[in-house]
Formats: sequence, C-alpha cells, structure tokens
Amino acid sequence: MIFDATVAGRSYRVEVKASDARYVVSIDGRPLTVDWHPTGGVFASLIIDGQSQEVGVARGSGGYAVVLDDASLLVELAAGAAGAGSLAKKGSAGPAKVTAPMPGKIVRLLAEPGQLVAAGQGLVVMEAMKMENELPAPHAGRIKAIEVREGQAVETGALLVVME
Amino acid sequence: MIFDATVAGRSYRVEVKASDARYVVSIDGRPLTVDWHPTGGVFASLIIDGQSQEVGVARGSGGYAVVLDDASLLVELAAGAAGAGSLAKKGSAGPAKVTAPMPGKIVRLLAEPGQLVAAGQGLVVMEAMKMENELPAPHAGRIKAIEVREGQAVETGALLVVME
Amino acid sequence: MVESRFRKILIANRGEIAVRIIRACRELGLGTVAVYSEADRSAPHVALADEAYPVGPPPSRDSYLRQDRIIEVARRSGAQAIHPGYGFLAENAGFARACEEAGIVFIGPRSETIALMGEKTSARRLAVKAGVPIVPGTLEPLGDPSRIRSEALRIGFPLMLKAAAGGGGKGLRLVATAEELESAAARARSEAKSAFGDDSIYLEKAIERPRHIEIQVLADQHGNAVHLFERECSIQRRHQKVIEESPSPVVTPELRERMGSLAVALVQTAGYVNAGTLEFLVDADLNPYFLEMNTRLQVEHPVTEMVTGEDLVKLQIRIAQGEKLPFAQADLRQRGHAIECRVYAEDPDRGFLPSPGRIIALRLPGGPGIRDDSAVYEGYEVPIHYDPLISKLVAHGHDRNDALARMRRAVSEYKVLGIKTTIPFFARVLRHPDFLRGDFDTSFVEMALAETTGQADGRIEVALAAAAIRAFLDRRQAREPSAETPLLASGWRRRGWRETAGGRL
Amino acid sequence: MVESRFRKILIANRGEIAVRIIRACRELGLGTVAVYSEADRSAPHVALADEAYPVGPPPSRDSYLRQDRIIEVARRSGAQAIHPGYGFLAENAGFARACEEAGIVFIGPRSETIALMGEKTSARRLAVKAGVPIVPGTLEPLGDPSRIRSEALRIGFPLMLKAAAGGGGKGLRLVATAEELESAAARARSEAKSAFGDDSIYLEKAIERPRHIEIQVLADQHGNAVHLFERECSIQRRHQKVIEESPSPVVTPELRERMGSLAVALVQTAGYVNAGTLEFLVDADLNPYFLEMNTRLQVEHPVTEMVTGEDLVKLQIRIAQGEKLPFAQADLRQRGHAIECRVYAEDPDRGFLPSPGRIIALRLPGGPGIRDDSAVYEGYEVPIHYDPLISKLVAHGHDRNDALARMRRAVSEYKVLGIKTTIPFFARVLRHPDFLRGDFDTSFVEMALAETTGQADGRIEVALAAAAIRAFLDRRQAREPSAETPLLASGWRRRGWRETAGGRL
Repeated sequence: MIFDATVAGRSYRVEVKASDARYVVSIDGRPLTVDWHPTGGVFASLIIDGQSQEVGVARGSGGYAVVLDDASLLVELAAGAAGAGSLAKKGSAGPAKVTAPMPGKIVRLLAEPGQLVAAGQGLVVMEAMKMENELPAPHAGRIKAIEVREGQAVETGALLVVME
Repeated sequence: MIFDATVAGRSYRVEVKASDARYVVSIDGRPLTVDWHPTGGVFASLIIDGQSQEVGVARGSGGYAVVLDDASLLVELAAGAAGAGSLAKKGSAGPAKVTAPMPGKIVRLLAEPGQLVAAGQGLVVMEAMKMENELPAPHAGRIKAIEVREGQAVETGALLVVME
Repeated sequence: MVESRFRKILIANRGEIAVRIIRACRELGLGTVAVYSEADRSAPHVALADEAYPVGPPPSRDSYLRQDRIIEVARRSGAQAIHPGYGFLAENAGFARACEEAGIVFIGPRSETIALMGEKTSARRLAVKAGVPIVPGTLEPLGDPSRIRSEALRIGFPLMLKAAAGGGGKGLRLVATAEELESAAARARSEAKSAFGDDSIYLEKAIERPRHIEIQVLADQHGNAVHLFERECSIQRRHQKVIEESPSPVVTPELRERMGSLAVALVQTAGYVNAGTLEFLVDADLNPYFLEMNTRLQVEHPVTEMVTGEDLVKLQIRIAQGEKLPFAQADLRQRGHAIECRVYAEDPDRGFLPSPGRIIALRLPGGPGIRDDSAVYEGYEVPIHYDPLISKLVAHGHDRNDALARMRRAVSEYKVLGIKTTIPFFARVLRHPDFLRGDFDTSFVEMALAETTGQADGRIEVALAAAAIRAFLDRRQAREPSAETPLLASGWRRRGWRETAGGRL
Repeated sequence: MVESRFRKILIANRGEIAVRIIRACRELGLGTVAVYSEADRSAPHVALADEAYPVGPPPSRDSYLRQDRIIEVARRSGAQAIHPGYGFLAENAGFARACEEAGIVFIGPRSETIALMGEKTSARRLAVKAGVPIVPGTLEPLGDPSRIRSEALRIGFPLMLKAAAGGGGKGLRLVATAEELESAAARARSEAKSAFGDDSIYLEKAIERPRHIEIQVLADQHGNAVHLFERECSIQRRHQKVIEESPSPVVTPELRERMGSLAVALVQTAGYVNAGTLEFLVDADLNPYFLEMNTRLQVEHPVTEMVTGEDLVKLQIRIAQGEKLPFAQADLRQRGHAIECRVYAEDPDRGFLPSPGRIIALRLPGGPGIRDDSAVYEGYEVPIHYDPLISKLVAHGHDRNDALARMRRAVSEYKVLGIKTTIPFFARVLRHPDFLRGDFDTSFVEMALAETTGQADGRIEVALAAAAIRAFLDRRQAREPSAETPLLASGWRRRGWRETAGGRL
C-alpha cells in the first residue's frame, strides 16, 4: 500500500508491506523493518532495529495524530498512485478563508465586509475556556464576507471570514 | 425489557424502561430512577436519588461483571418472560463436572477413572503464574472420566474430570 | 471560634480541584456532595462524590456561580460546610456572607477578610500597617484621569496599571512611557469594569526582570499562624502560572526566613483564618515586594504539600472545624524539591490557543515521586465552558535536579490524543538550559517559545511509519470485515484481535 | 572498587519491577535495554525501554533465565551493567559470576556474597559470628533422617523445616509433634530438591504468633553501610507478603535502633555491597531473630522510599558504579508512614487462585500521597507464565491512620475489569479492626478471610441496575445498528455516542 504523506511541512512517499510478523515501511525508498504490536486502544509498541518506541495513533480531522514521547505530530496521508509526482499540491491561491481554530463562541467582530485590513490585523474575537482569542488576517487585503454573527457558537473549522 | 438476574446467589426480576433522560429500573417490583451517563469505555456514572456511583460493567463469560468502589460482582442475566415463575433453575443433579477455573497447565493427575474419591479430595493439579493449585472433588463419588492429560494446556472452563 | 465536627461537605467547584477536595474529605471520613452544570454530567468530580446534584446550564454564571442554588443543595443534602476550591466563588465575600447567614460553614476566611484582601489597595494599606514592603505606587483606588497622570509622573516609568477590585492579570497593563499612559489607563479601566464591575485602578512601579515568588500560610481560629515556605511561580504565560516549584532556586535561607516572617505578620494583622498565599515580586537584588494575597487554596498547593509532607486541604477543613493548627513553625521543614506542571488543554504551538474536545486516548505517568491530580479519563470530553486545566502533574525529588529529572521522565510517559495539551511544551522547557540553571524571570515562556521550535527529526520517521501502518490496518480491515458483528460494549476487544492478526499475516 | 560511569543498563526482568528500574535509569540519564520472552512482546517494560530484544519462548527457563542470551544481548547492545530486579536471576551467584567474567557489572553483591547468603545455614553461621541472634535450630544443612530426628528432639516442637539452598517459602513445613516429623521431612526434602536441586534442610524452633519484620540496608564498595529502618511484612498469604508498611506498629525506637545495628553488623561482617534486606521474626516479647538475607531489591522497597525520601534503585546503580553512599546513618529519618498493597491477578474469594487474562478496563488511583508502580494497561493480557503481581500500590501519610485512610481511598478508586485482583480483599483488610489497631501476626490473612465474606447489600441493587441498563443498551444497539460502519480504530467513539444517545431517548 502506498501513501503520500505530509508531516511537519514536508512530503514523503511511504509504502507499507506486511511481511511475516513485521511490516516493511519504505520512506522515500528507504526501507525500515518495523515490529508493530498493539498495546491497548490506539497505542502500539514499535521496535525498529532494536529501538523501542510506544506511539499513540488516532485518525482525526486532517490526518493521523501520532503521539510519541515528548512530541505530537500530525501526519496527513493520501492513497498514493503507483508513479511518482502525483502528489496533489495544496492550492495557496484563491480567496483566503479564516476558519475557527477551536470550538467556541464568537464574542466580537472587528472588521466588516468591504474593509481593507493589514496582515495580522484582528478580524474576530472568539471565546473558549474562559479565554478570548483574536483571530488575525492571514495577509493584507479586503474583507469579502463575514460568515458569523456575534454570540454565535461555532465548531472547529467553521468558516468565519472570507478575504478577497 | 425484562431480565431474570442472579447475583451473589440470589435471583431477582429486573425490568428496565428508558424514560426521558433516565432509566426506570424495577427490581422485584421496586422502582429506581437511574440517571446513567457513560464515563469512558465500560464505565458509567449512576445517580440514583442524588447518590452517585461510578461502575464498570463488562459482559464476559457467565454474565455481566460489575465493578464498584471496593467490590466486584457478577450479575447473570437472562431475558425474562412476561409472567413470573419462569426462571430456569440451575440443575444441580446429574454428573458433576470439574472444569478449569483459570487458564493454565495440567501438572499432575491425582485420580483415575473408576476411582472412588472423598469430597474435597484433590483430583488435578494445575499450574498458572508460577503457582500450583489442587482442584478438589465437589462431592464424594466415583470418577467417570478424566478428560485431560499431564502437561496439557487448558483454557478457563475446559472440562477436566467427570464424576458419576 | 466555631467548633463543629463536619460529617458532610459540599464542594462548590468542578474539575481537578473538586476531585482533590473530594479525596481529602474521603480520607477524613467525610461525606461529599458535588454540584454540576449541564455540561458536567460526565465529569469525574460527579462520579467520585457520594452525592451529586445539578445546579444549572453550562455557563458558570448560571451554575457554578449560582450562590442561591448551591446553598440550597447544601441545605437539602445536609452538608455542614462548603469548600469553594479556587476560582468561581472562592474569593467572593458575598458568598461567604451568605453561607454564614445560612448557618453553613464557608471553608475559608471570614467574609470581611475576603473583602479586605479582595480590594487590592486596602490590602496594600494593610501591608504597610504590618510593616511589609510593597511595590512603590498608589495606596488608594484611582478613577480620575488627571489624578492617575499626576501619580504616574510621581512614581516614574515604566509602571504597571492594575485593577483595584481584583487580581489574576485582568486589567493589567505595562506602561513604558508617559505618552502611552492615557490610552493604556482607558483600556485598563474598561477591562476592570467588565471583569469586576468597578473601573478603579492603582499604579505600581514596574520591577525589572521580576521573579514571582509566593509564601503559603495557614492560620487557625485561635490566633496561630505559620508559613509553609515559598513557591517559585515565575514561569507564566498570559500572566498565568504554568510551572511552579519549591524551594525557589534563588531564595536564600535568609530571604526565606524574612519573607515567611513578613507573611505571618500580615496574616496576623489581618486576623486571617484559613490557608492563604501572599504573592511577592522579588527583584534582581532579592528585595521582596508584597503584591497581593489570595484568600484561598492555590492551584499549585501540591508543590508545598510534597516538600512539607502536609495536606493543605485537610488542614483547611480542620481549621474550619475550629481545630488548632497541629504544629508550630519550628515543626515544619522543607524536604527535597517539588515541581508542578499545569497540564492545560491548550496548543502551545499556536500561542496556547484553547483546545477543548474529546480525549481519545490517555496514558498517565506513575512510579516514584510522581503525583497526578487530574480530572479526565479516556473518552472524556473537555468542555469549552471552563478553565482549560486538566491535570496538575507534580514531581518530588531529592533536590532540584532530581525533581526535574523525574518530571522529564513523567512528562515523556504522559500521552494524550484527541486534544492538544501543554505536555510537549513542558518537555522543551524542562530541557532549556536557562530553566535548568534556575535562571529565568516572568518573561521566560515567550522567550523560550521563540527559541525552541521544530520537532526532532528522528521522530518524523517513526511518526510516518506509525501512521502508515495504522492506515494500512484500517484499510485492510475495511476491505475484510470480520464475521463477528461489533455490537456490544466490547468494541475495543474486537479491534485488539484484528490488529494482532494483521501483524501476523 | 569498580569506578565506571554507566551509559546504558540492561534490565534482566519483566513486569512492574522492570518498569521501576527503567524509570530510575531514565531519571539518571542512562539508556535502557529490555529483554522479553515471546509472551511479553506487548508488555509495558518493552514499550518503555529505549531498546528491546527477544530472548526466547514464554517459559522463564527458556527466556528470562537464559543467562547466555541475556549476556549476549548486553554485549551486543553495549550495556555496561545488568540490573536483575528480583526473582529470576537476582540471587543467582552463577549469573553474577558470568557477568563478572563477561566484563559486565552485575548490579548486586559480589557472586561469593550471593552464594554465602543463598545457602541459608551459612548465612545463619555468619549471623552467629556477627553477634546477631538467630532462631534456635541447626547451623548445618541436614540430609540424614536420623540426624534430623535427633536435632528435632533437641530443639523441641513445634518446629519449622526449611530448605537450606533457598528461601521464599519453598520446602517450608511446620511440624507440631514428633509423630509428624518423618513424613514432613520427606516432603520438605522432596520439595527442596525440585525447587533448588538440593534436598538438604535445616531446623528452626517455631516462634509463637511471630511478626515478620525486615530491615533495609545499603552498603557501598568503600566499606560504608547504613540501614533504612524497618518494614512490617506480617500480612501474608501462602508465606508471601501482600501488605507491607513502615514504620512497624510494634517496633519501638529502641528495637528499631537494635535491629538496625544488628543488620549493619551482619552486612559489614559479610563484606556486603548493594541494597539488601535482613528478614527477622519478632516474637511477642519483641525479641528479634534473624531469618535470612535477601541480596537484592525487595518488592516492597517503595515503602522505605516513601518514608526516607531516598530512591533505592538509583542508589543501587550509584553503588555499582563505585560511588560512595551520599549520606551517613545520622542523615536518615523516617518521615510519616507508608503502606504498600500488592495488587495480584488472583481471586481472593477463591483462595487467591491465579486469574490471568485480558484487562478489559482499568481505572488507576491518583492524587496526594499515592504511588502506583504498575505494569499493565487497558487491553493488556496478563500472561499465565509469570508472577501474578500487576501493581504495587503505595500510600504515604502523616501517620499510620492517615496512610491507611489514603490507601482506603486509593483502593476504592482502583478498578479493574476482565481479571480478578486482590483489590476487594484490600478494601476488607483496610477496615478490619485488628489491622487498624496494628494487632496482627503472620496468620492474619487466613483468619480475616474466614471472618469477612459477603458483599454489602446496598451494592447489589446498584450492580443489578448497572448490569440491566448495560444489557438493555446492548440489545437495543443490536436491533438498531447505526448507519455508520465501525471500521476504524475509533471504535470507542462510536460506542460513546450511541450510549449517550440511548440515554436521551
């Protein structure tokens, strides 16, 4: 099985084969022999060349969250095509969308449609867990639409503001 | 839903009805209003008349294991008929069977087919977790059959000895 | 001098502190009554208490701040006393008074003392009376802009603006120059107004590279008061503590003795009764300045419990029952070193943004010298309505290095999936050379975050392998569903078997 | 006098003690190498270590006792030292010698000392030489039945027969009268033969209502030795400890001082190096009699760690590195009271029958004064091949009552489903009036079990309601399968939602 994987901003091609009681995982062509054994729930013990690690792996929105000792990484996986160069690059063009980074309540709107804003300028104040957080404009530009109203409760990922 | 329940050697008729956000559980006709809320995995918080308890409930062989603070109980449940008196009594007649109370290894056989044994006399020695345990005859009588051999590994509930 | 044996206590709080207090009550043989909002029916404090009653909808003002309902639950359930924990009603003089009037013991100081210390300038005046040095500044609440300006010019810049009616970083402003004063004062007063309903502020000279060090005190109804040494609380984000330790790496025996004596003097001048904490700023020359007093249990109280061997919650309860302190100052000793990390449901990589949600998986640390005061379980949904603190992780060791080593070890064992937490942040701080040397002030977190980013590269490979194998198993399982239908509560078991089988193909 | 800094240590053990040692190494900054049998691939010690290597099939003799393979793993992985834990190879003089010959440090005493103390009659002779009182009996290993008979008549009845070549209750027989002697001796010798490959035994006069009290010692390679006070270990089942505490409720300051001095004298006479434990019987008149010495870490070492604040495993490692003890006798103090409950996978309602199997659900206790040294997780399969100890639960408090209250509280929080454990048994013992008074001897467990059976009636109702609601939900779920197909590792989540929905119908 082949995956196109992205982690910490870099992309990798990862292939997994089951082999006896092991897995052979090739990362950009470099093979690792992984002895994987479940250790309760989403946890697993991995032994690679004698080096032992326990990891928790859970599929969530946006990919697989992997928790290791002292660190937490998000791995995005897509079923890879057989050939190379098939990675769908993420579009960075088009109108910028500001989405809710957490569930919470919209406390205040700091901008309105048509307004010109500077990069980093606050657009929306959200509240969660007794804290108010200002969500900034990702770049300078004009506000195209505000998709929420003050007092509204929103989930993670909800569209808040569209910029031209 | 009606159940015939047995716990700690006594039998009860238990009826469960979902009612709003609660359950009404009638035990031998006496109703309890139970506020039940899952608290992770097999655990649940029960509030009955303001009294709070956290229990773990897991279906296993022989019934539902219920773990409360400081205690662990096995509740056997059978779907009850609508009328009373339909409890299937456990047969205590017929040939007695000695079964393995735990997984382990048969270390020694202490009796043989045809032999007369006294109540409590050791029949089989099993080993598990570095300990040897002697399994006694449930009552006096003649050994009808020995179903295992020395050195054999057995699971919980495996038939070891049949007595006449 | 109430002398009354409690049999049952209501805990007017939630989360880890409610769990902490229920445990103390249980160890004392006392019955416990929990209250909960509609968002907290599945919270651990509800499951752990002997009794539990709902008090309203999720927002705090409709539930945990509803004094009338809480007192009514105490009455109905027959609780003789209410422990407020911290936050919510813990420093609300009106609630303490309402308890007193209802004939229920409020486990805390008398309502007048709460009011006296709650108004920060009256606390400053009291400190002056008790001979305790305060940060130079004003002694009265100020509202008039011209008065604020003239006082500011007298004190000099940089200076701090603070809300007179309450603490906790609300309405706080650092003003570097006279030009910034007017607008900063306006914002500070507006924040104070919305947080405390009172827009008066006071001024304090800004201390350079300050350390935040506090003294724990205990005082009974018989006039006895002791201090339980210091806690170092300089590691803060958003003016809130994230790591605390005791002893402080900079406090000398002389300074400890001096700060302890000052704290006891203030407590006795105030006629204070209960556990309490005096917050000080300590400047680079080790001069202490009294900041404010918290008339309640502190989040970081376990640090003091670990080094002194005392149980502060049990002592609060015994004091409220009218008992005398069971020890004198000379009986108290610091033993070893303790450190606390506050595990918050926050994303340290995104400016400590809140991260409520469901905890998919949880591995708690254990073993020698580790104490975990948590209030979550696997499957628990951390609600959006309350403080993001999910656990206080505490390590105790022979000395500071030993305690830090144990904390590093415990942090590496602590695994949470489903929400972001401050755990990876602690892993970084606990390896930061300045922190290891004990060389830090209240600006440490911002500085350290800016320095240390990025993940160790060796982990990327392991994470890729782990995610890819999990995805491989998920997909194979989807294509080859087992004959067994996954109907019952034993869903986990099914999964375990499948994966094992998968690994053996 | 080896002076060598370790960088990596191999742990030749499994279960909670391997986890305990890995934690100590990690806190010291040392790399860790685990070994595991085929039955232990998913054991916590494997997941926790930095490196892990298989050493053979499930039976101990084919894996954890395979000296050759373990030393080979140490060589290959570059470990400078091997920590044996307890059990397995911990008191095997041959293994210690093999390590010495392979140039690997065995973290324990020299092989000669292990041999000297392992042969129980030579340990008795050494005690006599050091002026330490022993239980009256024989000083030489005996094999000849007529010699056994004549010695028995000299000592008088009742008396104990014990295997000379090893301890731990194997080959132990209490003989009440001369008539029983012959067959008892035959059985004891046969058991000794099969356990230790040596059928010689020795005789000890039986002490009436004995308490089992032991002294912890530490001795470095430079001739320094200290004791770390006593542990009370009288609560036993099958001659194995289940509850230990320190201080002992019966040991007076004078007796503590005396037993401690005797222990240090014996250690110094033996030229002993390492942590070690001297077991004593104490009779009703508080006379101590030396029984035997364990030349290794003890299961119950956390009790001593909690009251002294020292870390015995780290000290073992430092001693093995050639370091001097970092303290003298006068620096050591007992602070508060600690108690340990050994959580076994056993069914206390069926004579402590082993109960291996899968742990379906697990809730561990936490909070103040509680230490959990466990080696299990939710979903872990406790194997049938090894010792049933799954966790050491330890409570520390101000005094004995406080420690017992904390332990009762922790035991009530500790929930295990899927296997039977000794937890409900501890709940009963911790409420038994004789135990609370400290009035018990080594026969306590049998007596207490006979007395206290049956479940509190109030719980029956709750258990019935809980089981019935769960069955109701299971059946309803079976009839109305959700549209969502439960394919992935997030199975728990599905269940959580369903039940919540069910509860709201």
